[in-house]
Amino acid sequence: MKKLINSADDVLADALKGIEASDGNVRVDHTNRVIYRAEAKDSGKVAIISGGGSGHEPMHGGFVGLGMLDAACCGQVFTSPTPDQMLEATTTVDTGAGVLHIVKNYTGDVMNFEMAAEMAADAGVQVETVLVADDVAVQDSLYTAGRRGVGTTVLLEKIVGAAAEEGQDLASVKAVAQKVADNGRSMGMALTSCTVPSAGKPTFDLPADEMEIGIGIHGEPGRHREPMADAKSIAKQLVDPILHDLDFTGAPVIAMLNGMGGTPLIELYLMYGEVVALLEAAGIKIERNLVGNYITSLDMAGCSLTLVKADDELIRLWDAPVKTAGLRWGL
Amino acid sequence: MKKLINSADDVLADALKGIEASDGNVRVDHTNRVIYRAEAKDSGKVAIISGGGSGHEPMHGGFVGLGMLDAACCGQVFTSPTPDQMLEATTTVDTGAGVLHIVKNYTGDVMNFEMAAEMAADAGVQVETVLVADDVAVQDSLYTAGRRGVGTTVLLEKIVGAAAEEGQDLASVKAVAQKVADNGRSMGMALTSCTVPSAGKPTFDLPADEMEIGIGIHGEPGRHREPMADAKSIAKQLVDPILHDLDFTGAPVIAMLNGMGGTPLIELYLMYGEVVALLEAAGIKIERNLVGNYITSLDMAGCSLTLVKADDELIRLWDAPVKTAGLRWGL
Amino acid sequence: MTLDLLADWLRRFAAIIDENKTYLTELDSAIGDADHGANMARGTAAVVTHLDEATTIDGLLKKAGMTLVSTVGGTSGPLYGTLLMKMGMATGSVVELEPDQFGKALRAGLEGLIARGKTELEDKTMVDALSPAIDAYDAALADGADLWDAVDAAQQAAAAGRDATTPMVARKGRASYLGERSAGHCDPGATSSAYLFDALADVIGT
Amino acid sequence: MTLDLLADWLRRFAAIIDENKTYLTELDSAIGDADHGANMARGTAAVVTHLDEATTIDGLLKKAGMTLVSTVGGTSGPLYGTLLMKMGMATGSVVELEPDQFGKALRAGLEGLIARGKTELEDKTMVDALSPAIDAYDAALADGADLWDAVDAAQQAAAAGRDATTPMVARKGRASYLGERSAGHCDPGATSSAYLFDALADVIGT
Ligand SMILES: Nc1ncnc2c1ncn2[C@@H]1O[C@H](COP(=O)(O)OP(=O)(O)O)[C@@H](O)[C@H]1O
Ligand SMILES: Nc1ncnc2c1ncn2[C@@H]1O[C@H](COP(=O)(O)OP(=O)(O)O)[C@@H](O)[C@H]1O
Ligand SMILES: [Mg+2]
Ligand SMILES: [Mg+2]
Ligand SMILES: [Mg+2]
Ligand SMILES: [Mg+2]
Repeated sequence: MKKLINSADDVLADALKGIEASDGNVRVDHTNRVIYRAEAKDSGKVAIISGGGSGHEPMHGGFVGLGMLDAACCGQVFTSPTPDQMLEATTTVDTGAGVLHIVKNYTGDVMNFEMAAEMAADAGVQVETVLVADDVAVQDSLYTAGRRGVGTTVLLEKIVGAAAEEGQDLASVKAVAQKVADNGRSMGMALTSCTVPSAGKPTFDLPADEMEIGIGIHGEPGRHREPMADAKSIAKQLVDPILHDLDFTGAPVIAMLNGMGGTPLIELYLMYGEVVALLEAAGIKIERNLVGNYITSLDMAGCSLTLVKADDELIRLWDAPVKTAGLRWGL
Repeated sequence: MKKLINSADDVLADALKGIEASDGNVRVDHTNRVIYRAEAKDSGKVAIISGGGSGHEPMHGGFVGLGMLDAACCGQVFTSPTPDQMLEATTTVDTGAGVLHIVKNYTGDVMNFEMAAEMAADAGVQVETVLVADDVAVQDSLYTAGRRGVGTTVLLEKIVGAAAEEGQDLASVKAVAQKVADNGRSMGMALTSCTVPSAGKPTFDLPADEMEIGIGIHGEPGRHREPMADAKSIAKQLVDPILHDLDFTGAPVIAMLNGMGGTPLIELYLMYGEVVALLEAAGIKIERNLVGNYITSLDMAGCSLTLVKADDELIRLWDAPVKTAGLRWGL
Repeated sequence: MTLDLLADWLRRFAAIIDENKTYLTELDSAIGDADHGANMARGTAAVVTHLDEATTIDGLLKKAGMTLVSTVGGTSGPLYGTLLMKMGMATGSVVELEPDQFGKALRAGLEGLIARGKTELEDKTMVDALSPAIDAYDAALADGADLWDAVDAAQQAAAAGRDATTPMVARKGRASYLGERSAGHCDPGATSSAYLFDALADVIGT
Repeated sequence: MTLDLLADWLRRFAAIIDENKTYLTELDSAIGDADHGANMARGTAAVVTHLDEATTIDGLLKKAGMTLVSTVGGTSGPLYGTLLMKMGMATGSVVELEPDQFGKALRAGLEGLIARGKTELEDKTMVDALSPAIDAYDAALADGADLWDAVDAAQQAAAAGRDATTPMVARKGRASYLGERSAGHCDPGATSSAYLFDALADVIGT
């Protein structure tokens, strides 16, 4: 394992120092490993927090700032943060208007956020939770932990951040969040595994002529393996299951072609070109898009596609100003 | 080799389709493989073009847009573009106020841009050239092709773009460019080689316990190899030769901690933290910074550090609005 | 079961986890995300630093549970944390437990864990080791066994339960995303749960 | 040297490059950026598509040079392009060249290339193959050799010049960044330049 780290145990603590030094939008509570907005939000506005294991940067810490998150709770690499961190963040960011927890549907995240929400309620903070479960690779959600929360989380954090920023109350912010969660779908694939620092070697072996289809964001193996193929075929393998799951025609769509961390941008652009061609052929109109590394899996090579079926309101909120390390416009 | 491509020969052409589809700031001339601003600059303003081999994305195409480049000429992967492309771009973007060519000091780029400048002069366009040669890894520039142009290029394109946007004339835009070029220094390192699609395998082998110090951006081997070390020691290996080469104290400094394409963002943040600690100890004040993938080498893992010794004017131009896929603020 | 013995139990658990953290992470690499060893080692090491503070059994168990919750994260943090916290809540403020009281505490802990994890048997989780172990413990006591024999029965049942997870198709947690591909791998959480009873047997045996 | 023979020469050059493009890229991987084979194959293939259009030797060479400049890019595009363009400028609008006229054209091309690349001998570049080859050609003619023998001498000198680049430390181009580490590797550009004379010998020999 070759990584730019000091030791496997210190990855998160050391990275937080660099985040604090580089990102003027945030301040860092190193004890609780929470990244907060540098300037707290106006009193009376709903606050928004998220969190999860580290190794997915820029998510979530890179999305803290005006128009997006108020705080991000950082777990160890690929490990959900703890309820204490979430409680601390929740009570700190609450301006009196309540707090929305954005939770990706992984067992660990769900349980830790659940405990935190119970504790926050005890502490008198109004908490609502939105669960993102957008990964169409998980087919049979009855006999599993349900669909994983992946790419839609990024788009949701942006949109919901804008709703909170414009002063919508907790119920309506939660409704916007639910709308995005209900209308977002993702599908990912990997060319390589990633290497968790404390494990010291790749989570799984992937032969030089195979790829893993239906990968999550924790370096866990995907749904099945198949022989390596060209970009056109891979694009089809991402697009088809998403379109099969939800009808995206007749609405403005927000698309994200996301890199897993180890894939060069030129390949992501190339894949986006292939995806757009397929979507256009299916009569789907992409109104907004992101191409780049937004929700990553350490050094994994591969990509994921996320589509959110939007409406005028969601597009308006998408276009609202945002000022974070990971997403910025209008400011 | 596993890559998200259709065929090695089509990488650039296919990627250009994706860039065109995703980036609203640009339009693409597929025949000449030139990326232009979607809306041409106001007449009477100096135009700025750059270009180079592909595989360094977001540089240069991702820096085309308001406040930065007017056009980027895209070569094949790691191969300088041709004079025809540059001539076409130069004559297209000229508004009558002349064109600045930003050229990285690689023999191929220099010669092709030289031929293009000769041809453009014949065609009656006023052309000035700034050469970026900031790579302190190349020590003995008398007996080499001179220092390579690397990270400073990104910061220079931003700053010079702002100077042109505010209406400075060609001589003064060129002077700003030269000031940045003179005051920028970079140093890079690699944990792995990259794989050029047409070569199909890594350019060089790097054993699991070694790293390459003084790497350029073309996947060419660096200056020397040594045993793998921790982030703190690597940071020192980047910082020391830069500070040895130029005194950065007493001036506002712009820093970029750049990823080579295959390095996760969490490691880049971690490295930035180590670099900042060393610079602070040396009495250097970082006023602005970038951490992320800005000038990459395909899928290479590793990073580079760039420091530009700025002044109030350069900081003002840095802060001016910019709207490109790769850098965006104020708009 | 004295306060000291319980503290020794958790100390021994931490030691076994630490010895086997690479193995646990390997198991989690195959059907998860390669962090179970690091998670459990971090959490149990933190638990050990607080063991001397406790003056009552419920204090010891609750503090240990809370420490796991606040240091482990992931899936195992809330689950192991709940197990110990609910055990503590069930014992009351005492310094010694009869074997059957210990059994009731274990049962309460297990029920808390199951409620938190919404798990059933044969979901291929730690419950598949914990549940048969606690059943065996209770059954042994009901048959008139002493503490040592009951713990011995529990240890064997935990190991058998752990081994039985190998052919199972996971229906909970991260491994469930693998569907059929999760079969053929032993569950990391069931493995660490079996260590809990190995640790108990070790400290009771000595 | 007829127009047809020169066209055959460039056709044969393209064929040799295509056969050896993997090898050229391997050489460029060791001390460069792994694209010399792809660059030269792309350029020479484009040159071939225009060879039938030419009606004069200068037209043929200038078009071939311009095609290389506009399709190769990198370092070798402008250099090989200049070589052929300057050759064309030196021949005038003819359909046949005497051996000494061809030698003068080669010399003019080389001088153009050197001026563009600002290279000296022993910089470990294509010049280290081209320059001795053209010297040998001229010397052979001066000694009264016929075209075949002069080309044969040039081919041998080019090969020797190419081989002589192996121990050299590069002082120009990308390989120069390697400093001492560039020694021990044959220069890719010198290798493709030697193919130019291999191609010439092939078409003259037939
Ligand atoms: N719903 C659940 N109930 C009980 N145990 C579970 C559940 N989901 C997962 N587990 C257990 O958790 C273990 C994984 O723990 P760990 O690797 O620490 O967390 P994570 O899966 O979040 O990375 C699994 O091996 C399994 O035994
Ligand atoms: N200044 C120069 N003059 C002449 N030849 C040069 C010069 N610099 C480099 N070369 C030649 O160019 C070859 C590399 O060409 P190529 O790989 O196509 O371009 P690049 O180095 O831009 O990738 C080298 O092997 C060398 O022979
Ligand atoms: Mg985990
Ligand atoms: Mg090249
Ligand atoms: Mg795990
Ligand atoms: Mg090359």
